[in-house]
Amino acid sequence: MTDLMLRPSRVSPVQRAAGTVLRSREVAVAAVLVAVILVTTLKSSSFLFSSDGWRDLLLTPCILVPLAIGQTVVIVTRNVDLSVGSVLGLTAYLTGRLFLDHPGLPIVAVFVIGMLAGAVLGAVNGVLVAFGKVPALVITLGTLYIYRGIFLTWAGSNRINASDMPEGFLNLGTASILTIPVLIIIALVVLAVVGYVLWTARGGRELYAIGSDPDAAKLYGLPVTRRVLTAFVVSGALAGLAGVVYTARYGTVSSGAGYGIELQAVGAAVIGGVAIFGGSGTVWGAAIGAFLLVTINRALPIVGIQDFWQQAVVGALIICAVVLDRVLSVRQARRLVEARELS
Amino acid sequence: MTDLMLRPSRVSPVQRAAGTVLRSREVAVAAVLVAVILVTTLKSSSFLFSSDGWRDLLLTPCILVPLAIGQTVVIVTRNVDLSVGSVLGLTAYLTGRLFLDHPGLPIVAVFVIGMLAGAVLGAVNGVLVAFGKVPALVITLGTLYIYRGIFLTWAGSNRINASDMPEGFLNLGTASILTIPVLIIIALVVLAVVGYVLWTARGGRELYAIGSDPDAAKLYGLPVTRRVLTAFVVSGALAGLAGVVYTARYGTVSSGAGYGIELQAVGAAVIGGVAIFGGSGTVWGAAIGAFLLVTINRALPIVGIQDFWQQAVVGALIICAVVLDRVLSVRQARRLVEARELS
Amino acid sequence: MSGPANGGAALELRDVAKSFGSVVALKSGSLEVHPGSIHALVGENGAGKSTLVKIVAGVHRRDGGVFRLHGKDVDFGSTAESKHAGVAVIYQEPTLFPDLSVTENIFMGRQPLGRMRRIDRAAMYAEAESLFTRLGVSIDPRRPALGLSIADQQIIEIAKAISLDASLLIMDEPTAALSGVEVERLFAVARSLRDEGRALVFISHRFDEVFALCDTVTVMRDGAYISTDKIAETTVPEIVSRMVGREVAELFPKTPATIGEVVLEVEGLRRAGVFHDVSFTVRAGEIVGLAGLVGAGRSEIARAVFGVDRYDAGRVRLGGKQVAAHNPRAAIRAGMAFVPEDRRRQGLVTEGSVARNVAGVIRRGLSHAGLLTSAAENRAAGPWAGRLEVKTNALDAKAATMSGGNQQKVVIAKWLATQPRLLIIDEPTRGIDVGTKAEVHRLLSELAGQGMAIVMISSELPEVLGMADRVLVVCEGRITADLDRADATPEAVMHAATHAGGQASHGDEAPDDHDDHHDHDGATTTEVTA
Amino acid sequence: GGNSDGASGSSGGGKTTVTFLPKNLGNPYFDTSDAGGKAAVDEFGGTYAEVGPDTATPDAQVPFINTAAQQGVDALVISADDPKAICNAIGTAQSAGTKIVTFDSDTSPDCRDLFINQATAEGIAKVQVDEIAKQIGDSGEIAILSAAANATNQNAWIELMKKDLAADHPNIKLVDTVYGNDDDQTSFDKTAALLQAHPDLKGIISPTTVGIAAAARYLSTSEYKGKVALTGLGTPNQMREYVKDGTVTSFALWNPEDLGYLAAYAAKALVDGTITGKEGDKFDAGKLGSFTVGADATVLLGDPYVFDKSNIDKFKF
Ligand SMILES: Nc1ncnc2c1ncn2[C@@H]1O[C@H](COP(=O)(O)OP(=O)(O)OP(=O)(O)O)[C@@H](O)[C@H]1O
Ligand SMILES: Nc1ncnc2c1ncn2[C@@H]1O[C@H](COP(=O)(O)OP(=O)(O)OP(=O)(O)O)[C@@H](O)[C@H]1O
Ligand SMILES: [Mg+2]
Ligand SMILES: [Mg+2]
Repeated sequence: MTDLMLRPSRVSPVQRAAGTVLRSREVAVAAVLVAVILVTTLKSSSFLFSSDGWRDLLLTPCILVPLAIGQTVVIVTRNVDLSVGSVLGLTAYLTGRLFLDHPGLPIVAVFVIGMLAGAVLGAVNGVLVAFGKVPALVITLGTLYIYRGIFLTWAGSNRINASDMPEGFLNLGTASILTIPVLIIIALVVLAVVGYVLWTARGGRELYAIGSDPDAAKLYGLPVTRRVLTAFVVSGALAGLAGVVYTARYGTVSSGAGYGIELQAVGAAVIGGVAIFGGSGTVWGAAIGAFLLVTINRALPIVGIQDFWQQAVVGALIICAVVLDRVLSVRQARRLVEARELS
Repeated sequence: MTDLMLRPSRVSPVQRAAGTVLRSREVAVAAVLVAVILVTTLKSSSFLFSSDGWRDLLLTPCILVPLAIGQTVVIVTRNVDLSVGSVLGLTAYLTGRLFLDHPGLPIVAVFVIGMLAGAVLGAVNGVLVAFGKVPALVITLGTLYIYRGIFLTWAGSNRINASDMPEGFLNLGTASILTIPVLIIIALVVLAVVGYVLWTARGGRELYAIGSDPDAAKLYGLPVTRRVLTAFVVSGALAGLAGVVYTARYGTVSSGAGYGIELQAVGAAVIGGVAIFGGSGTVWGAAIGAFLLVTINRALPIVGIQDFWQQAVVGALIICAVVLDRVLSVRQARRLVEARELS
Repeated sequence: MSGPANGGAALELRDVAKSFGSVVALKSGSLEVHPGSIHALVGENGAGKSTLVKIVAGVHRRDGGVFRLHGKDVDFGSTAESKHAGVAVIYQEPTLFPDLSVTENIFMGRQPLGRMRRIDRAAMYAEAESLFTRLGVSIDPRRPALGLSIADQQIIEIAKAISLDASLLIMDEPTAALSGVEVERLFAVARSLRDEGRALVFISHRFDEVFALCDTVTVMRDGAYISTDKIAETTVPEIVSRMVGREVAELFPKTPATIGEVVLEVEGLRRAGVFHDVSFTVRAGEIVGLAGLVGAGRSEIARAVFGVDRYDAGRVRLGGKQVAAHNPRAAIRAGMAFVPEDRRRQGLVTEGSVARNVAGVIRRGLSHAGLLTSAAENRAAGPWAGRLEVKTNALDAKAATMSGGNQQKVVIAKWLATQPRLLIIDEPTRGIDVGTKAEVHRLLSELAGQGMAIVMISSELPEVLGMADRVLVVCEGRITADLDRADATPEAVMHAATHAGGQASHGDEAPDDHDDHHDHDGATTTEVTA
Repeated sequence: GGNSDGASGSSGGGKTTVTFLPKNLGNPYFDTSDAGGKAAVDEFGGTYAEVGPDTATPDAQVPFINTAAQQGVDALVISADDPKAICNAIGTAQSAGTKIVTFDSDTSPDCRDLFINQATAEGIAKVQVDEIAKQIGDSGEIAILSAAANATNQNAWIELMKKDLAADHPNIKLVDTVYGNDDDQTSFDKTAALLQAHPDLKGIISPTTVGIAAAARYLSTSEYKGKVALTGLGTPNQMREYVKDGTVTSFALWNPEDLGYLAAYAAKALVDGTITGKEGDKFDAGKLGSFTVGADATVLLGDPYVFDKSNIDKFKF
């Protein structure tokens, strides 16, 4: 018995790692992504090999990726944040106004302010959910409307135009370092940080514990309220970042900014293998999912599929992903049970 | 001890009924609705007393009410149907096409076909959720995109114009019986039927049981799969009905039809006191919630609130509703414990 | 007609097998139950009892073997079918619909119908009330199931089952949550059902109950049938040795430990409507038993002390230092551990791995610079899980797939891994087999020996009397007796648990229940007292 | 529907490939204009294609511009969802040798090669004000039902209308401006709200095809039918019903078919090098005759066209 207890540690970490990676969802999605890119490139080589094609391939996801990451952090705790689209719109407009009202504000400051604003909006969600103990789905549905309303009222019939913003900021939209666009670098840095924290920090692991059984987490003495609050703040801050990025990339903000993108963010997370009822899934997966979503949308017209079909394809993708999950998890459950039979 | 047990039943049914009604959520929401109408009427008497005012008051909710009812039926089973907006769009367009391609088709037939089409789309959701055992949130998010995509592809660049449809059908949009618009009568009949079934039919109660604890329902031997499937079919059929009504009322269908209305439907249900995690809430409440949502939107501009604020108000409404729920339920839980303690 | 032997069997299972994946839960389960007989089914945790039950109930489909009901071969694909065939089952875990009234819980799916197939609620409530009277409990048939203690839930389950008036009634550890009076009433009902000629199967780990109620007993071990005897012709040691396959050590090896300084001080703890002016102390090396009837408020007191539930008044001190109220983390940091009573809902992160579950609480200890590796988790978890013989080889197996007993062991292991100064353990051996039971008891007194202070809530009187240095009796939320090991006799405890103070407490309980109602909801009182 | 056949674009050898990129597909207005474009392209024997997003969000057009550029089409004819959002993409497309012609709604002039102006903002504003003035007897309250609160051309027109009203129609009072977001349902409900909020309203101007149709639908079923005048920019197909039943006396629009037609010829001219986009350049546009490039590279189609009972049946878009 006692040596049985030790068996798992006998399997060399390398072995185990290798095993998990190969079976991992992230790899599967990444494979699909690569396939899409290959096919499209065969159809029109410039999709990948023209400087623009390459740039857009990397640049276009720079808004959805941060959203998907934030969404994952929240979903993992068995919550969801529908308000990110409105937060994005609001912070995008805020960014423009900052440049209008405080010319000469350093760009970094704008990024910081944008993320802070997002964090505050996220905190509102977090407080309501964590302290009010009310379903996140409903709360964030409410704030979705509220934030959007504030945005509309604030903007009125003004819009932000490129001419309102400094060259330096607009150039960010296309600037690259070694052919890698700056905006996506930002997104990837965020990804790396959040991913690392979720994977190895105690706080991160506790998010998973909370998501997989809130009551037990409470009895464990995990700081459930604080963690959930944090998750929403992170999601908000990343939506804020996405807002600033949006402005930098498109150089314009109209009342439609970010409308309906929250569902795409959820979709990306799901495609990336994040379980909608919490407890499992990685931000890596979500980010790849976001990449896939965006890239498919760009690829379809090129391979000559009518634009109308794009939505349908996105939907199909989501459903395939979750059905696949289902199949895999059933399988895995069986495997785990079999593992015990040895005892 | 024994008398304590019997005491509750000593309270006369009338008393109890009165008690429940007074404490009931439906009444609270209805009160708010009345208040809104009163205030607005004071501001502009024509809101209620002009023939148009009266008609629009009753007519405008005729699309959201069926959606809210369907949504409730699904939510009660601890699921959610995000695809209703797309189903509405698709069936609305179908309605138009029917008149274009089969002139002289009786109007009743069009309603039936519309609802059947909706039911089929709902059945797709139902099958995936009930048999695939995958979270409804994700599945219907997927079909939301798929159905919308099919709609766009099918409609292509054609839109339905009033001139494409027979007078008789368009007149339905405003026809009234004793000053009560026909379309809302349809909605109310649906409400009555569904409400009655949910309250007094075994099948209806089982929906609540399923939503209240799916595993228990399964152990208990309830036909979970069949019931959940039915719930989605109903939701789909009602979305189909809403689609036909949409065409009759607006006399035109373009690619945006029903976009984003699914969230309003969920919102209406929540405002009406339907618990997002299933097991409790009535279609009466949801319908009143829908009425309130729609009426507020119409009232705000009249009382002189800038229409940008409408969204914010809707959001605030949702959050108030759910927070209120929370407070009440906490109270009730405590009361129940004490009730137990006393005996 | 209480003679079991003669007449065709109501239920006949022969060499029934069931595997999950390649886990053999049931190798060759055999069981023959006759009308008018109460048949006991006993076996260790994981012996396959519940699995057998679930096959009869149609939850699982058997892989092989004979399954006859009243002589006819049957094969149930769903619980609906078995129900239809006249099989009523009380599952090991209560399965209620919290949002629905207890009445609807009882009649769901077969409500009495009036005109136009509409549900006749009046008839339903009436029937429910008569059921409750029969079980001698007082539950408002209109209240939702939400907020019932496990005991209450278990009673609803029983009402549900007997209301089916089935020809075969199977009860999987129905008494696990019950104590004293409830059990007696249940037995009365069971006997009357037997005398009506129905067949009953009774699963329990409590032999006193088995011998008091049943006429026949079947023993299972490792998913296989071992033996069937008339109760009259067998003895506890016999059965135990068959169950375990070895001689079991004495059940309550309480080794007197040296009592040290005061560790836990509870002063004037009060929670409106649940418990009132609760004060007691626990010393190092001392095992304090909390005895009392179901619903007395023991768990609630424990949960409040640990900070899971709020309390309105009072103080909790650990080692002289005040412990923040309503804050489990503070309690854990202060050195408390709490093994909850409802392991299924509160004990485990069931999706998580065993190691993750065990290591859960001690992350703080495990994590270096806030970082945490599953290797570390396994290191910490291994020994404890091993100590308790958790039947799992892979610490990264999912806790959810373990049998009831094994889950309990994981929870205990989890908390022991935090090396607390005070261990609060609620129903430590509920649903645990004799072998492990002895192991748990040995463990407890060993821990006490090492100077740990232990509060043990138990509804099993023998357990309390056997283990506790001091017995606190709780009645209607009040501590009505504080008995030393010496003068803690069954009579004394039961007396304190039932009458003593009962009357008195009722008198002065009324007022603070009332102002309590005024506090938050005037309307509510109409339901209960108007 | 947009049969975006990518291959034909890249493989079109000598033929001039012209791709139309409307604000969004499924919009009859652009279907008509693009149909005109197709007619023109067929006339001069080029290769025509139409692509576009399904919703008109600022950035929705970017991927299509990139794609077109990657396919090396000779000319892109765009109705910009947004004056700036697509400029980067356009820039790269131009550097890839694609000529950019905007029509219907312009980008900022420095982005594109040429803008085909359906009508001057002044002209559009004037015709709508004149129509409403005529219908309400040049005095009383009016309101405007616009598209999105910050739609560039809508706001420009509204500004000019205000000026025009102040200058030439002192007795007409503009009491409110509401936004229907080019959504049938919203526009419809906003119309209802307008009539509720302003009992003395005499007329409504809706300078957007979706808005005017929705408003007409509501009016036609309300007690205000015939009492409250409605005009604005609409398409005959959408308005036919309401012109016939007397809800609407007249409404204005340029002829989008001609617009597309002209845009296509302008694009060809650019590709062939007949014009470069500088002021004074002349080019020939098939049946429409010859046009001259005006200030900052714009070509004006002409004055808006007024539809009413008498002429509406001559148009089928
Ligand atoms: N759904 C399942 N999946 C996998 N294994 C299972 C499942 N249900 C039961 N088992 C395994 O089958 C064996 C028998 O379990 P069962 O619950 O029947 O034991 P039991 O006799 O009821 O124990 P206890 O007295 O603790 O309830 C255990 O090893 C358990 O882990
Ligand atoms: N989850 C709960 N929600 C609401 N009330 C509860 C809950 N659990 C218990 N109660 C109530 O608290 C009181 C005490 O219940 P508790 O479970 O503490 O009794 P107990 O003495 O622990 O009995 P046992 O543990 O044997 O069930 C009872 O009135 C019970 O109805
Ligand atoms: Mg069991
Ligand atoms: Mg207890």
